[in-house]
Amino acid sequence: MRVASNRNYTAWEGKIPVGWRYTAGLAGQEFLQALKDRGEILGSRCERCEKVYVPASIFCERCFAELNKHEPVKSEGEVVTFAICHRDLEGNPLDPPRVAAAVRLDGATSVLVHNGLGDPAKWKIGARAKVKLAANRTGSILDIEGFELV
Amino acid sequence: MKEPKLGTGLSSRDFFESGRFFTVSYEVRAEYAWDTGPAIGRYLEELKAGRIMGRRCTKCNRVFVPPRAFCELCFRPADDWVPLEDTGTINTFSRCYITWDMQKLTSPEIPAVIEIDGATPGHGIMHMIGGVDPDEIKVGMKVKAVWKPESEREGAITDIKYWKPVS
Amino acid sequence: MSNHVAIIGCGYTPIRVATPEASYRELTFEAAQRAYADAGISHEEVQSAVCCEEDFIEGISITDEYTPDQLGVVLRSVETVGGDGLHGLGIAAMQIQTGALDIVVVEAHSKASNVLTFDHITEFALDPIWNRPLGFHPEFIAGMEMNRFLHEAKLSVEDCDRIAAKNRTNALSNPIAAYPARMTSEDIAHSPHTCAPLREAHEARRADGAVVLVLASEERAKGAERPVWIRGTGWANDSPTLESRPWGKDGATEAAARIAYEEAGIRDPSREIDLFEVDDLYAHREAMALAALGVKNGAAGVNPSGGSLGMGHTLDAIGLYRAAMCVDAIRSGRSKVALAQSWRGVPTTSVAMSILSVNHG
Amino acid sequence: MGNRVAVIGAGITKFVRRAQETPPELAWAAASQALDNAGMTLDDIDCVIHGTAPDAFDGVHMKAEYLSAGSGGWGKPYTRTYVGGGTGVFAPIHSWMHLASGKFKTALVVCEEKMSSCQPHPQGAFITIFDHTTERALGPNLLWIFALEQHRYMSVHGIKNEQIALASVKNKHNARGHPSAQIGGELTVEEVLDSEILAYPVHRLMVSPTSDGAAAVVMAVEDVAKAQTGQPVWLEGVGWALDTAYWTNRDLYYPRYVEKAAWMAYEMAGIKKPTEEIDFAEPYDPFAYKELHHLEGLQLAPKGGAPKLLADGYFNRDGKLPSCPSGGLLGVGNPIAAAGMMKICELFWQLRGEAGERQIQKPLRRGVAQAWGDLMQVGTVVVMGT
Repeated sequence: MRVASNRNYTAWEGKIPVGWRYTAGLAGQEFLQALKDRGEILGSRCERCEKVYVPASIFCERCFAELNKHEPVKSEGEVVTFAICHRDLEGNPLDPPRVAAAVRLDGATSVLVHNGLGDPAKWKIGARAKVKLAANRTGSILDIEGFELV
Repeated sequence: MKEPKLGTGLSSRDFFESGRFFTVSYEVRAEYAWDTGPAIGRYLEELKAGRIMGRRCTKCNRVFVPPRAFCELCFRPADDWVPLEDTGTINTFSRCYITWDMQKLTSPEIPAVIEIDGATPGHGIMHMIGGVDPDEIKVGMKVKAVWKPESEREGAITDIKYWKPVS
Repeated sequence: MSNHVAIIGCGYTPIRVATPEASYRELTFEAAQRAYADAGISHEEVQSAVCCEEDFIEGISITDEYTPDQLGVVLRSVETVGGDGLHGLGIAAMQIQTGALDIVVVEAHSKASNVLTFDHITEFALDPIWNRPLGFHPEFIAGMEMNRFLHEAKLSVEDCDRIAAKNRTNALSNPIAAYPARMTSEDIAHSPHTCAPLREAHEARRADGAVVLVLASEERAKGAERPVWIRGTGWANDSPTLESRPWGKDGATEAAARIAYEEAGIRDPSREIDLFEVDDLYAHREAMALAALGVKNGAAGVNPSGGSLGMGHTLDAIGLYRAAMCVDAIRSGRSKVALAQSWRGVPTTSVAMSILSVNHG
Repeated sequence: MGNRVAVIGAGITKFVRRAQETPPELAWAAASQALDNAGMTLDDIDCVIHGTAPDAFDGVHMKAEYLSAGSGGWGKPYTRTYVGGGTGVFAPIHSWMHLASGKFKTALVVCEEKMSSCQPHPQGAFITIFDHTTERALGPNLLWIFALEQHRYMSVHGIKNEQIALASVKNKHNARGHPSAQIGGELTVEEVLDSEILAYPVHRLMVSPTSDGAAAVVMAVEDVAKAQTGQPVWLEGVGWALDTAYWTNRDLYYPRYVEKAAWMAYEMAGIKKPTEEIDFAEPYDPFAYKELHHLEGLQLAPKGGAPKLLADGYFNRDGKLPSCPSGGLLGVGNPIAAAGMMKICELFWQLRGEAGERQIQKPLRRGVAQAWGDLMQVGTVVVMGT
């Protein structure tokens, strides 16, 4: 079977036309409620593994223990890593760039990933940063505006 | 067995209206341009011209539709193009009262598998039956393609509007 | 019962930026034809197939539907794995080791060129509650990982520039590579930042291609002309969440390597393995993988094929391309024991590997 | 043939229309219960297998990666396998490869599906199972292919819809004893036939519901299994087959792929006369006719003969060959992969005498579970025995 020239190449266009509505889950519901109502960041401690998961979780992913003690961790912690994003999701340049940051809040063993606020050039691994809450809170991870360097 | 663990049911109201349960809504942009390849590329092009084309494998002597570049049973390139008729036989059909996104329909859509004349018996395509009282349709009926006007065809399976029973 | 498994047939298409002349069906058919001819078998002798693909890459839900025809395995045992081709290779080897099957093929392909909104689909792999609402380009994960890894490993961005330049240059001698170029680390350092410290030239670019490998039991491999033996396979995941993964190391590769090394009886990989075709979807990943594999600096060949930076990122087929490069090297006498390793890309922590050899040890 | 492999623990969530839990939470619920049931912890597990069907339901690309935390995949060999609706019965087969090969000794096998996330309706995801270039433009839905297949089955054999409706009646009745069940109940054939026609000949009450849920088992090789429990349930045979994707080129009246998979499993199990050597069955029943269609493919009824046997009570829980004693997908619910795994769990509970009010009263030595999927092309079969 011959394709005589590249003019005969064809493609058929289409998409996957569905959307989704996700629940926050059992632990996520509690986490978002505490964030919305009290501006607290809930973590879940696994005594056996000495881990504190943030956001809260109903189970320990290491040992599978059920976690039912969700308690606030501190709103301040250490910058574990970050990246300075020069492009948006469409691939368009971002000016100024946005910082994505992973901060281990004091009392937690996992990190929380969010916007790194302020001058991107000031962000350093090991720096201290704290949660800045959003003015209007609705029960979403965006109830946090991001992290500010301390 | 023990009692099931979790599986907390939410009512439609809980989920959509109450505002008590936090949710995130999302749509993905999942867009594609699938290369048709030589077989389906020509199939679509010929539909635009008002013809249904099959392919023949000279080893097993099947004429198949939709056409393919290779025979999946003999696992060798298929040999030649075969013009098929735009008539066929209803192998099976349904009267469907809902759309793909579960909207109700008052007059049903009639999807069917239509064995195409000129192809090896049993070789058909999925398409629609129309131009007939839905209750009159029977398995085994002969049908003929009703094409869109040439100016409206775009090289797609929908260049055939539907298949209409012929007496 | 012998538990040895060999690769007796290897078929792949050249990797290209795009393949507009063929659908995924014809592309895979070509790789299968080559593999079966190489193995000296007919398609009817294949008892089982393992395919590696994902719905939202193919643009099809339950995309395993469309796997059997182009492999010539209609009405036979076929399964699909949402994994890299090297996960599939491990599964196929186990199928033979059960004693129930003698000839099993593993297949993976990429029609990345057909996906118009790739970054959106990658974002769709993130946690919908915690991560997606932030709206970052998903490559921020690679940037954060690179930053932490360089910090912990006391490496510099220039080290990554050198890796990228090496692999692009290595690809010049690989006729199937899609992105060969004579490049220096200065060239790499001039490319624009995407998610700093990550630069565009640190990232493997996507490409199309298909690979089929034919695996056989020791009994069936006896008649094969140039069998390559699977000495060990391993695969593992670290935490999938951005929150609890280790950002500075490749824990999944460490876990997978423990399994593969034990099976292959490897104690000192730097000495016992002479070819490494490893993950380099981002330049820093090559250094990260080697560290996790316990390979010392200055060990033998690392990505002489050009890796995914030079060959192109063929999505879940990249692992099988790496394995195929190892098979070619072993058959041509350039390697005695080779390791192929793959990571499934952002945002996963999913890794698989295989150790291949001229003999079964 | 390879190492002997057994199921030694099972766990399950409730099946519900909309779960509050996230997919990883559902997976964890079933998986942790299976581990408890096996008397094991995650540390005892060598490898993890996840089975889940299309990503479009849960709404996460590469969803098994996302699900790995709730499935116990951290730091372990973890793979996700899928063969459409056949996945739930295939996952233990995939696990069997890990164990029978000698590579691993223990496996945690988790199946999860959360369909309610998909909007406006999970059925919308099904348009994208059809060929993107030659079929999707027609606006197909999943009901079409079921209706086309059921109609072909009926027209070739001269089967009446009331014969098929009886499968719904039986399974919804059986499900009343299942604590996970979403829609068990007492119905009559008339009520099934009076329910709305969705796609002739398919009525609403012949269709399993959309569901959220998870189910899991722990599997182990012989020495571990025997050390862990006095009642291991052995995988005696496994089989799987996939037919051509060109489904309009096949005769839909008979599932030859199920027959192929069944004989592969039966030969491994040393079964020559299935109706005599198998005590009960859990065939896949997402639609009422499918149970009958599959019983024929499983060689447990002659071609076209399953409806009569059903009417005779042969497949009732107290019949000669009980079929879907769990209540099946029609009664318990259909979170795709988890529903198939629910059937594996049912074999496990029935063969251990732990099925409670669903327990089949005659002595049981061996059962078969089967699932089906894709474009009417997958057969997956597992034979389990004491």
